[in-house]
Amino acid sequence: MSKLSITIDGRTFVIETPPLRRITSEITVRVDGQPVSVLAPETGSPELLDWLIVDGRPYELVVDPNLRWIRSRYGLHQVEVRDLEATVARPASGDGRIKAPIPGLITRVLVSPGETVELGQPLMVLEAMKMENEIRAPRTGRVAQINVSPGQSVALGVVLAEVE
Amino acid sequence: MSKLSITIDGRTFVIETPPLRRITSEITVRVDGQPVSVLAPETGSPELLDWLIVDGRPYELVVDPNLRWIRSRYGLHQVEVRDLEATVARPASGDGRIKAPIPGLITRVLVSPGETVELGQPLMVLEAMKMENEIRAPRTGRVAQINVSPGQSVALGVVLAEVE
Amino acid sequence: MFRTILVANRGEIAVRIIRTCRDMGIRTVALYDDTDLSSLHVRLANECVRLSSGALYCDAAALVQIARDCGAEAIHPGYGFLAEHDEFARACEEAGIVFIGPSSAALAKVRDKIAVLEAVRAAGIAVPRHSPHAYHASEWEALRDAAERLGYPLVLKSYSGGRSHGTRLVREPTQLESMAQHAHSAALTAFGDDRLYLEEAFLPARYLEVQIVGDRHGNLVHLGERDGTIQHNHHKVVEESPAPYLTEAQREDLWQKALAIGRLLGCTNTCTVEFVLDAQGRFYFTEVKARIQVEHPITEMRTGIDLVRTQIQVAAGEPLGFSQADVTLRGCAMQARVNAEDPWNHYLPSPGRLRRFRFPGGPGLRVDTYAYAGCDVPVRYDPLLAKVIAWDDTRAGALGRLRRAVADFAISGVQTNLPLIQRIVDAPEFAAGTYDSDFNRRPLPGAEVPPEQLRDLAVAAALAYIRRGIDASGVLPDRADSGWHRDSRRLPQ
Amino acid sequence: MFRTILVANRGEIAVRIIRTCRDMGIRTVALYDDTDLSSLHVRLANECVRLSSGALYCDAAALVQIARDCGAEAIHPGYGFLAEHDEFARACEEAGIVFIGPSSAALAKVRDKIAVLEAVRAAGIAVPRHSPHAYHASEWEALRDAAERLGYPLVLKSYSGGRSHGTRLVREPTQLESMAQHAHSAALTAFGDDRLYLEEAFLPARYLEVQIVGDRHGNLVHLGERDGTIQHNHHKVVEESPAPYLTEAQREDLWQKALAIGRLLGCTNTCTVEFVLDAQGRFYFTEVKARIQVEHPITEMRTGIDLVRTQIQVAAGEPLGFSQADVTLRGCAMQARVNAEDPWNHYLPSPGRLRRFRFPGGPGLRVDTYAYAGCDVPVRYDPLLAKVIAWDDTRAGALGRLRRAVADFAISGVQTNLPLIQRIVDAPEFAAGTYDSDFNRRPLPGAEVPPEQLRDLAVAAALAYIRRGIDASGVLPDRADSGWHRDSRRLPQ
Repeated sequence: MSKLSITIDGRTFVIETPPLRRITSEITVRVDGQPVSVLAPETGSPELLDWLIVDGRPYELVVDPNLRWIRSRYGLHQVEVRDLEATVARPASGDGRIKAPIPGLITRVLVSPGETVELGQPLMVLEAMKMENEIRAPRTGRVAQINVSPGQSVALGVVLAEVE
Repeated sequence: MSKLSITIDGRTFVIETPPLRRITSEITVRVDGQPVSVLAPETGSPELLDWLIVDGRPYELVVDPNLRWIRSRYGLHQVEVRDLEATVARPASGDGRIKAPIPGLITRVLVSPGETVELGQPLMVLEAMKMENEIRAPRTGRVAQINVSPGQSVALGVVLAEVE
Repeated sequence: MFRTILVANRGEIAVRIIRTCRDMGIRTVALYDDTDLSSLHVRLANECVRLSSGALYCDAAALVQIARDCGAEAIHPGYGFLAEHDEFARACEEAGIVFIGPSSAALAKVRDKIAVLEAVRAAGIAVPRHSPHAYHASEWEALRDAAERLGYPLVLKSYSGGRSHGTRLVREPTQLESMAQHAHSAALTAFGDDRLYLEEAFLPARYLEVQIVGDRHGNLVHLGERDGTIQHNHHKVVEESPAPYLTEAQREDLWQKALAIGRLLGCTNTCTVEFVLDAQGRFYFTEVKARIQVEHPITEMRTGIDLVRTQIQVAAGEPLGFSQADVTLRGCAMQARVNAEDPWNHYLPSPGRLRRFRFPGGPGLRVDTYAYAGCDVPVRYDPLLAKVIAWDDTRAGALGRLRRAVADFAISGVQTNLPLIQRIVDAPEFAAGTYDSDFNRRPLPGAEVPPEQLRDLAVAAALAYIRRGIDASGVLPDRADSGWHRDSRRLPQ
Repeated sequence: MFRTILVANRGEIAVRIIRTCRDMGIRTVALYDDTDLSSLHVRLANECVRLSSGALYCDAAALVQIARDCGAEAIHPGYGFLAEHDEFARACEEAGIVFIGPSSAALAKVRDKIAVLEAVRAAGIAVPRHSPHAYHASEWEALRDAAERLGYPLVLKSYSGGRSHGTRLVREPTQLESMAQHAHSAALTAFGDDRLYLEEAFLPARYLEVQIVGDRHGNLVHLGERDGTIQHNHHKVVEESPAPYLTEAQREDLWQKALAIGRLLGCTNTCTVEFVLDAQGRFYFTEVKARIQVEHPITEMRTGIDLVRTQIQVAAGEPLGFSQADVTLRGCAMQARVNAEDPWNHYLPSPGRLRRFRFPGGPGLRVDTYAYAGCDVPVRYDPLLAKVIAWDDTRAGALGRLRRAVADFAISGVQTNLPLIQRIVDAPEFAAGTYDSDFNRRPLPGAEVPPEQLRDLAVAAALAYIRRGIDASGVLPDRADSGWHRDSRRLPQ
């Protein structure tokens, strides 16, 4: 048994599910107390859930690995999951570390460690896919560190700088 | 090192290969003594080899699990592999056991155990995919056993009968 | 227009219908059984209903009930199953649900194949000489006597059902009894009716059909002809439009005959009028297929008309919206039917899970299928896996595209007839467009593989062997007689 | 006809070219680098050559040498890279290799954008007011003075290269310096040339282009116009033909102007003549793209002409084979560019390995791509993953198909702009066909999901959460400002 609060595109539902088994038979979940019949076939694909049938309506899905969104035929839906039975709450990360959003080449660094920067101020330029990407300060503060220098190639997710 | 004799569509080649590694760099094999450059990328797919580049020519392939044939863009090629370094030779199977070539329903059984049958004589009828499939004797001989009866469903590869 | 349509079919034609419905903003309800769950039609529909058994695809009462339950105002039957059953159409009509096809009255008329032949002959259009009745398996003497009067060669045809199951060419009187027994049995299996009738056979022949579409306001137009001569074990494999061997005068004659027959029989919605062309260039009407055909996409490619949309619009009572003069037959189109069949095993069906499934693409190409990588090809139904359709301004251009498309269709996990299709489209006689039914009797050589490429493929085999780590000296293909023969798919002898 | 063609490009356009070559029976040689190996163009070619570095795609001397080595008689440059470089065309000509495109002389003429504007104006066709020269980053004062004389709003454009990199709309004098710096830098990155020139800006505007094709025997015909107004961050996203907002008189005027400009500049092979339409309905010629365009399939769908085949035939010295009267512009076609971009991360490129990759299909649909399930989307090149092209007899029909096709395109493994495309094709203003460049500035609401479906999707999220076994209370999307901005893709303010 699980009990979850799911907010999707701004609407919230409380969903209770029985223990899930790896079968293609139908299960019944409760949404805001009402029973809903669900068939969620095993796909054998790397995604754990790429389609299911809810009350006779089929949905093909792409699910974000971090479950921040789901894509259906209707578009991209913003999702928030709260486990109502979980005992530990994890705060949303919001620190001043800036990670490379794409692999590329640092072409210019515009600030130095210790400098004070304002929200939105350009910190460096990352060239990728023949485009220049300006990297800006996520907050007003002091540049705690700059981890890269011009000419350096960076991989996805590498911490480039930190503003504290 | 392996040394193989490969007959494909009636032409035979002797092929020597170095030990294969799971890499995408090129290797050199010898075909009838001549060096040939091969790039056989790992695909991560269930098939172990679904494409490769030989001397700059790319090939997409479907390879029979039993390596009796290879399909390329040119068509279906009959293949025979002889391992010139193997010490054990396995004879081609040619017994009188008849296996279900497709799952289906036995609708009629036309002979009884002990009966003598001739090559090509109908033994039973298997219904599958809305078609009647007549199952015939693979050789002249005596029906050693009949393992099915009318109305019985059979799975792929089940031994239906044996003619000795 | 309808808000909801029940698609009372499965596989590629269910996908085809659902796509058009969605283009038109119509909700669709799909059906599936245990073996069908992974088919694309289940994923693309707005709703889906699980059938407790695959037999329900043929159960008129069950389908009408499902349509009521899901609020469908109309049912599209696709092809096969109940597509041409007048009783099903009548049951829909009585339940206030629109049957997307000809009226039940027209279906009943068309279903009586002998009466249709006689009506068409009475209207002055040539038909094959034929037996006066259809015969049950219990009526062997009457069938034999009818065959004597008709003479040989002749064709045994099943009286019910439009597909090729049960059709047999009988060249000699000595073959009749055993072939009739098989045909009775095959017809019973496929259609639940063992009756057979006889037609004179034309050897060699060409098989032609004309697509006609009509509304309930008296409009009836043709959309050109299709050739269906190229067959394997009585099943069409490659179809094309236009028929490459016709003169313009023959073509016009064929079209006008088809329209006359369509009017005579009260055909509306989409129907196909079938003809045989004999070696002397004479047309003989044979039967009407009162439904969407498997090969309808080649007509769509040439005309730009979505035939399923036309079916739906006409069934909703709308006028056709185009006249004969509005129809332009542009360029040439060809279709190859890719079946999940094992060429190493007498073309028996090859069910399984698809691993790789990559379409060919580019301008003038279309692929219709229910399948995708990871999908299960079920054992229970017909082996049609995908249709590859190529169009170009010229026949040579369309053929070039089809050849390339067939070579590039990457399928693994099940066996397919792609190698057979390759041999057909590579055959010089096919390229010349002069083929007739004798084409199906001649062996088709495989492509000549250049020696360098053959060497490369030997290298591939060596690497595949090593990667598998198989100890397999002297592995031989089991192409030699395996003791099996698929009777109903035997080539005419 | 050529026996072997070197396809000096990659990705979907290389696949596109190889397909046509194979349809024509021409051998193809493909190129790849380390990150490209799994792309479809490598698999479909007859031969492939590994480049030691991706930079070699832009290295004229290296490509000519490869063509010599592999015995290619012709080079198809695709679009981008060296497609419009007159020096490359000249190097090919000097090496005795046919460059499939306009002559090097025509390319040189077209490349000098300011001279072209002046020549066209001299011929009596309106062009935007523009700066008299192009300016290096070091010529800031001259650029500023030219801007003063021209007035605002104005557009900064890169002098080299046909793509939108470096294009900036400047609304106010205060924006000029910083935007010019960025544009200089972006142009240098994309084209190796930092020069910019200025054109008056029309607000709002519509961006139109006319496809023209010509041979070396004096034949030049147009194949209708395309609209390219719908853009995201200066890049076209959805294109269509015909432009829905033109009167027939405007359309005819546009076509004749394009032909006149084509003749004036000596355009042969395929060229595209670009125009801006201002709010008063006046056309202004802007530039010529002397190559195959990304959006050429919509023209192919309407005309039935394979433009790549035409390019090859004309380059081989053959006549066009059709006159203006032979060209029929049938129905409506639309194309959506599916990019591997992350909508949650400012539409930055999203490289990775494709897991699921299932095309939409059915009548009137085409998908051009280099990708397939299991393929790697490389980081180094532009993010264009696939083009979805929909055709129908009517614009409403084509739009219905495109909407459905975009909803059904199943891609996982990388992020895509499919949700953005869905919002565009669902927008009432797009359906009305009345849009102009202001469309790109307005927020696009997402589709209204019916409450029942939203509940179902919540169930899906719950099951996905449980299957993952994630302990994730309060996971929030990082759509909030992440400190990143893709400068060159900013919307005009």
